[in-house]
Amino acid sequence: DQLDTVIQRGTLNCGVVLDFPPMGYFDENNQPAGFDVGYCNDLAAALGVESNILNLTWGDRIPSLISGKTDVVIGSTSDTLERAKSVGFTYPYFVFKFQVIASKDKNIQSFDDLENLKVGAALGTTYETEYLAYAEKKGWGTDNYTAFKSENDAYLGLYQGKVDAVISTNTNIATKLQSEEFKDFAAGPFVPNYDDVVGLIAKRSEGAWISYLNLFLVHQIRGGNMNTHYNTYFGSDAPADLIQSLRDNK
Amino acid sequence: MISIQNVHKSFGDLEVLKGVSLDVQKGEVLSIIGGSGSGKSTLLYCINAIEGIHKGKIFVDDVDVHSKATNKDKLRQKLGMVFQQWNSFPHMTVLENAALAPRIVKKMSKAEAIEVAKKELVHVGLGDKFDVYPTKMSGGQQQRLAIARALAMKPDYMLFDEVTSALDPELVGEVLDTLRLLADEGMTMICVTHEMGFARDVSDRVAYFHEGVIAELGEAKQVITDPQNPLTQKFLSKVR
Amino acid sequence: MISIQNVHKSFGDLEVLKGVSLDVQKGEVLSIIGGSGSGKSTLLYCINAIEGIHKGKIFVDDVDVHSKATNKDKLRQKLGMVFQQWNSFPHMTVLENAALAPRIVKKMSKAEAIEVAKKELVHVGLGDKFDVYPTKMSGGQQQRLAIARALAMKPDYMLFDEVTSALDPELVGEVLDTLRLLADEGMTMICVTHEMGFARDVSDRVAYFHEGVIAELGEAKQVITDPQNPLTQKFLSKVR
Amino acid sequence: MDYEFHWNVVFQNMPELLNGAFVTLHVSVLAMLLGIVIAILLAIAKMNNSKPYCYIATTWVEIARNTPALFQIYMAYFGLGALGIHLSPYVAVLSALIFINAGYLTETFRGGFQSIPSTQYSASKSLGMTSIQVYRYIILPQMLRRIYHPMTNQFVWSILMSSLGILVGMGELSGTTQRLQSLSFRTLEFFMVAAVMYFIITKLVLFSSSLLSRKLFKGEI
Amino acid sequence: MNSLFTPVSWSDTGFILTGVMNTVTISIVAIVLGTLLGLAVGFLRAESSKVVNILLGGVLDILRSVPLIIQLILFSTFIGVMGYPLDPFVAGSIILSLYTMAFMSEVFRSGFESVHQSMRTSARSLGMSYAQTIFYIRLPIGLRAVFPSWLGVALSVIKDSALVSVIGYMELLRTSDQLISRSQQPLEILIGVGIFYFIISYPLSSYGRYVERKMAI
Ligand SMILES: Nc1ncnc2c1ncn2[C@@H]1O[C@H](COP(=O)(O)OP(=O)(O)OP(=O)(O)O)[C@@H](O)[C@H]1O
Ligand SMILES: Nc1ncnc2c1ncn2[C@@H]1O[C@H](COP(=O)(O)OP(=O)(O)OP(=O)(O)O)[C@@H](O)[C@H]1O
Ligand SMILES: [Mg+2]
Ligand SMILES: [Mg+2]
Repeated sequence: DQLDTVIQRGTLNCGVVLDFPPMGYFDENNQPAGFDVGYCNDLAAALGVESNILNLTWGDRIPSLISGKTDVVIGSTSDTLERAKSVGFTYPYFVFKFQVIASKDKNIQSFDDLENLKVGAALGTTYETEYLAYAEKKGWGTDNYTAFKSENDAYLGLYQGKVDAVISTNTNIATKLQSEEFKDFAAGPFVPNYDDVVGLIAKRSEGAWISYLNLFLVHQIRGGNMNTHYNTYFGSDAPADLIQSLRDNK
Repeated sequence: MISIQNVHKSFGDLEVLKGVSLDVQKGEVLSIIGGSGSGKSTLLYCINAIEGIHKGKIFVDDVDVHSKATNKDKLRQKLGMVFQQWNSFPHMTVLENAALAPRIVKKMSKAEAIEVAKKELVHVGLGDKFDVYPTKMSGGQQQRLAIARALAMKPDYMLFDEVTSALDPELVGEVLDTLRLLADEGMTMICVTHEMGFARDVSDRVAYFHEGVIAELGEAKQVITDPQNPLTQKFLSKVR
Repeated sequence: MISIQNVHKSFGDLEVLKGVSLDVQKGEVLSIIGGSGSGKSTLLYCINAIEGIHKGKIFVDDVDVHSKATNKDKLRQKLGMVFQQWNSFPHMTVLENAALAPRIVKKMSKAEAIEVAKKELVHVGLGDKFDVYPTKMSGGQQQRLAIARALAMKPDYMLFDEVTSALDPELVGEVLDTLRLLADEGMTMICVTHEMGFARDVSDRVAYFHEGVIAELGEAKQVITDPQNPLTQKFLSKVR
Repeated sequence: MDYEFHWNVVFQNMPELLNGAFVTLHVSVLAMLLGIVIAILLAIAKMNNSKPYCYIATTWVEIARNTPALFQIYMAYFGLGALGIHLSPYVAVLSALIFINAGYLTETFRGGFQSIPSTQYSASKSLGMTSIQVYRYIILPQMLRRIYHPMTNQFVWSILMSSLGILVGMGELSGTTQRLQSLSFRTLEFFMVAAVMYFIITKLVLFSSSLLSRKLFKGEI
Repeated sequence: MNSLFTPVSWSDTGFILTGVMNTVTISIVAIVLGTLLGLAVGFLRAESSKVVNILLGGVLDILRSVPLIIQLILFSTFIGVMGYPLDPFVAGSIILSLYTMAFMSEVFRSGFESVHQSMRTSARSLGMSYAQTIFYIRLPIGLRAVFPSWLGVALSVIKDSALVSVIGYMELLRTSDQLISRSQQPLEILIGVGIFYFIISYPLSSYGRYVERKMAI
């Protein structure tokens, strides 16, 4: 099976989306970096094989798995039941909260303050769906909404002033806010009642491989690697509630 | 009467007409022959004010063609012209081709214009082609259409510029026959032509053009069969 | 000797040759005249095996042209052919045009081919044009090039298909002179032509084609000046 | 092959796809219409040889023809964004398409105009027509026929190129497809349907264009 | 904590150059393959019967009527799902070449057909074989006649190669996209990219029009 294949091959082909800092991005040397990249390397080390990072677009994730180009995709994949019909998910390895980032002078206190603001998000993400569902429920319409092809473009749009606020993940927002460019911006409210729980994905049929990956995730937490990466890319220890919810496989 | 008086005309540095004088009386048929580039077409264009001139004068019925005061569009209604290349309007039927100018230039009603057009088309033998598109017709038929189209404007003079040169040999006859018919009806005509037989038989006078001047001008039979100027002799022997 | 025996040929439903028989002896010059679409070109193409035939036989020097066993590319080397138009290869100089077929078809060495080509180009009066591209030459020169190119293959027979029809009247003479020269040298020739003067003066016999059959065939002067068949008379009066 | 096709999710989302197709169609129509208007002005400017206008027109045409459409769209979206000019994805794609259409059509119009033999002008003049009449009745109708086909092609091109809206998150057919497929991970199914829809749209456009041309243009040229 | 935003600097030259090289490489591959395939298909279409033509035409029609971007996504996904994962360069080259072929084949077909039947007949009448006629007459004349259109298609391929970025090929535009994300300086980078395309495309397209004008005379 897949597990044997990887070990015999001697390399782990690990797909990452490098368009989603700080989980995956290019550093100033234009090399892959980020939390997910760290996980790839740890997994390869655990298997005792070389790590081969493949840069995927969001759309590449499934085909790359099915075709065997990648053995596993560590790419912040939200574990919806719809998607699970197509692909095999591990236990969660990270939980994002969806949050608003906007310029400080907009002074956003609650999600309802977005009503008359221009809001953006990355196309096809779960938080886009959540925002649109919320907007529909409140009768805001979609005129104020702008989709971006990627997370990076959404921040660029925010930075340029195309939109007043962007919905993104709490982790991404936190790292952005530490940068000089976004000093005039502030994190706003969370999207009500929603956590984005993400897992690694592998071929749906590879049960044994997925249980190996599940165990790997447990060891990442138990062995402290998780916290190390969190420190590197988020600048603090991993919050206890995050660790707890991952342990609970929530 | 068309009166051409010492006309000079250049294209840039190239002097094409170098002092041409010529009178064409009402009812007269004049043929112009001469080598390629000798300025025959240019002269016709100048008579029609499609090209300007640099020296001299041209009068059509005592109107100075190239004077600023002359309404040239008006003037051209008097002067029908047919060119070497079939100039039918390809996007209109034969009837529309012939009726267009009467309608939009002479402001006839549509019915009137069509009536005039039909009459002239029958005149040139295209009575059965009203609704055909010109591109579907032979070159000879297209030339006859061009003649009918010009005639529909009831011009006083007709200018023909090598109207048979681009035709297959078998089609030349039908067009020449049409010209002959017009000549017989007394139309005043200036015909640039390479058909020596036609020039000899149909026209009253023939002018031989050589490098922008009239090298010989005389009674038709004489110029064609017994040219005086050695240049004319040489030219005629070449085109046989 | 070219022997054409009761040849039939159709394009789809259209029967273009309806039983043509004709013998052309070595050294003879035969002109074919006739209206447009009467099948003149088609006959030449059939002689050359460029078109197939449906009935009858054609022999060139006792070789059955349309037999499966005949190597047609080989056969065509015997039969030089010049067309109305589109003869020169625009991407080669005059010399390359004439030297190409000897080199690649007859497999001569380059030097030999060029020698032959030069000789024939001089023959037709293009001795000063070796390195010119054909598109830079007049139509008459291009036709003479086509003749030289065919001659460079040392053919036993030459087929000419209206070689002057697409030319300006002033250029016709030079090409006809070249044909005359070949005739005088004893080349066997079949010439489809609209030039009645040429047909009369240069050829031995003239065949008049009408709707796919030979309506009249006879001694040249007789057919042109005193045609027997009323169809020939009518045709000749039209092309005058 | 290790893949099962799930088509039902695509059919559930058909209304959204059709809506995307509609956006595709109307952004291309608008881009075409405005492109034509600008191209006419540019073509006139180019043919008039009046220096400043001619220069502007030439620059426009050359930039439009010599840089990728994708570049134009990024430029309209983020490039102008950096200057504080904020176009919505729709407007950014629209203006990029207008820009390119105008550039290409300028040359089409100019070529079409120059392809009418000048003898048509002389012949009309010799019948006593005024210059305006010559254009109205002779030159323009013939020109329209000649540019009709290239214009249709340009329109089809616009439809296909509007698919670049996917890259600025525009909700046209490709953008919608992209969004829907990432919700269910049914990449193949969604894009196959999108491909078929594009094919049908372009065929419909070509078909109706040839119907129209048969109605408009009777004689051949 | 790693910094997310860093301005573009000279140290990025290599990265940009890789993008440039990748754009150039995939363009050349697509133009070469597209031209060769286009030649073959164009010749086939010029020479073959109506039925073959309709079949071939139908396939080419699909390539021309579906946006390139969709073709790229579909193909790279499909071939992956089939179990033959290709890297973006290979997948991109295949689709871009086929796409190019679809346009090139029309160009060459008209080139072959532009050699007048009578000229082919003249060649045959000199005793040249069918193959010799193709090789010595139709190819050289036809290719010359279509050079400007060929160049036009080739240039549009260079521009269209930007779309291969959607399947992850690091060509110039995707490279710059990355730099934009990192530096938040879109205007400067995009202008640079525009200039690059322009200096490749403009002289060639001007040359093409020059040749076209010369041939028209
Ligand atoms: N619009 C123009 N611009 C520049 N030169 C021109 C123009 N029209 C004609 N010419 C030149 O003027 C000369 C005379 O031309 P014209 O057409 O009057 O000759 P032609 O006697 O009619 O010859 P042909 O028998 O070939 O028609 C030629 O050398 C021609 O090239
Ligand atoms: N390849 C072809 N396919 C179908 N019909 C053809 C073909 N070639 C010639 N024809 C038809 O055959 C008839 C005879 O043609 P052909 O060219 O032999 O006439 P022609 O006597 O040479 O006339 P012209 O003087 O116009 O050259 C014409 O009606 C023509 O349309
Ligand atoms: Mg003239
Ligand atoms: Mg013929």
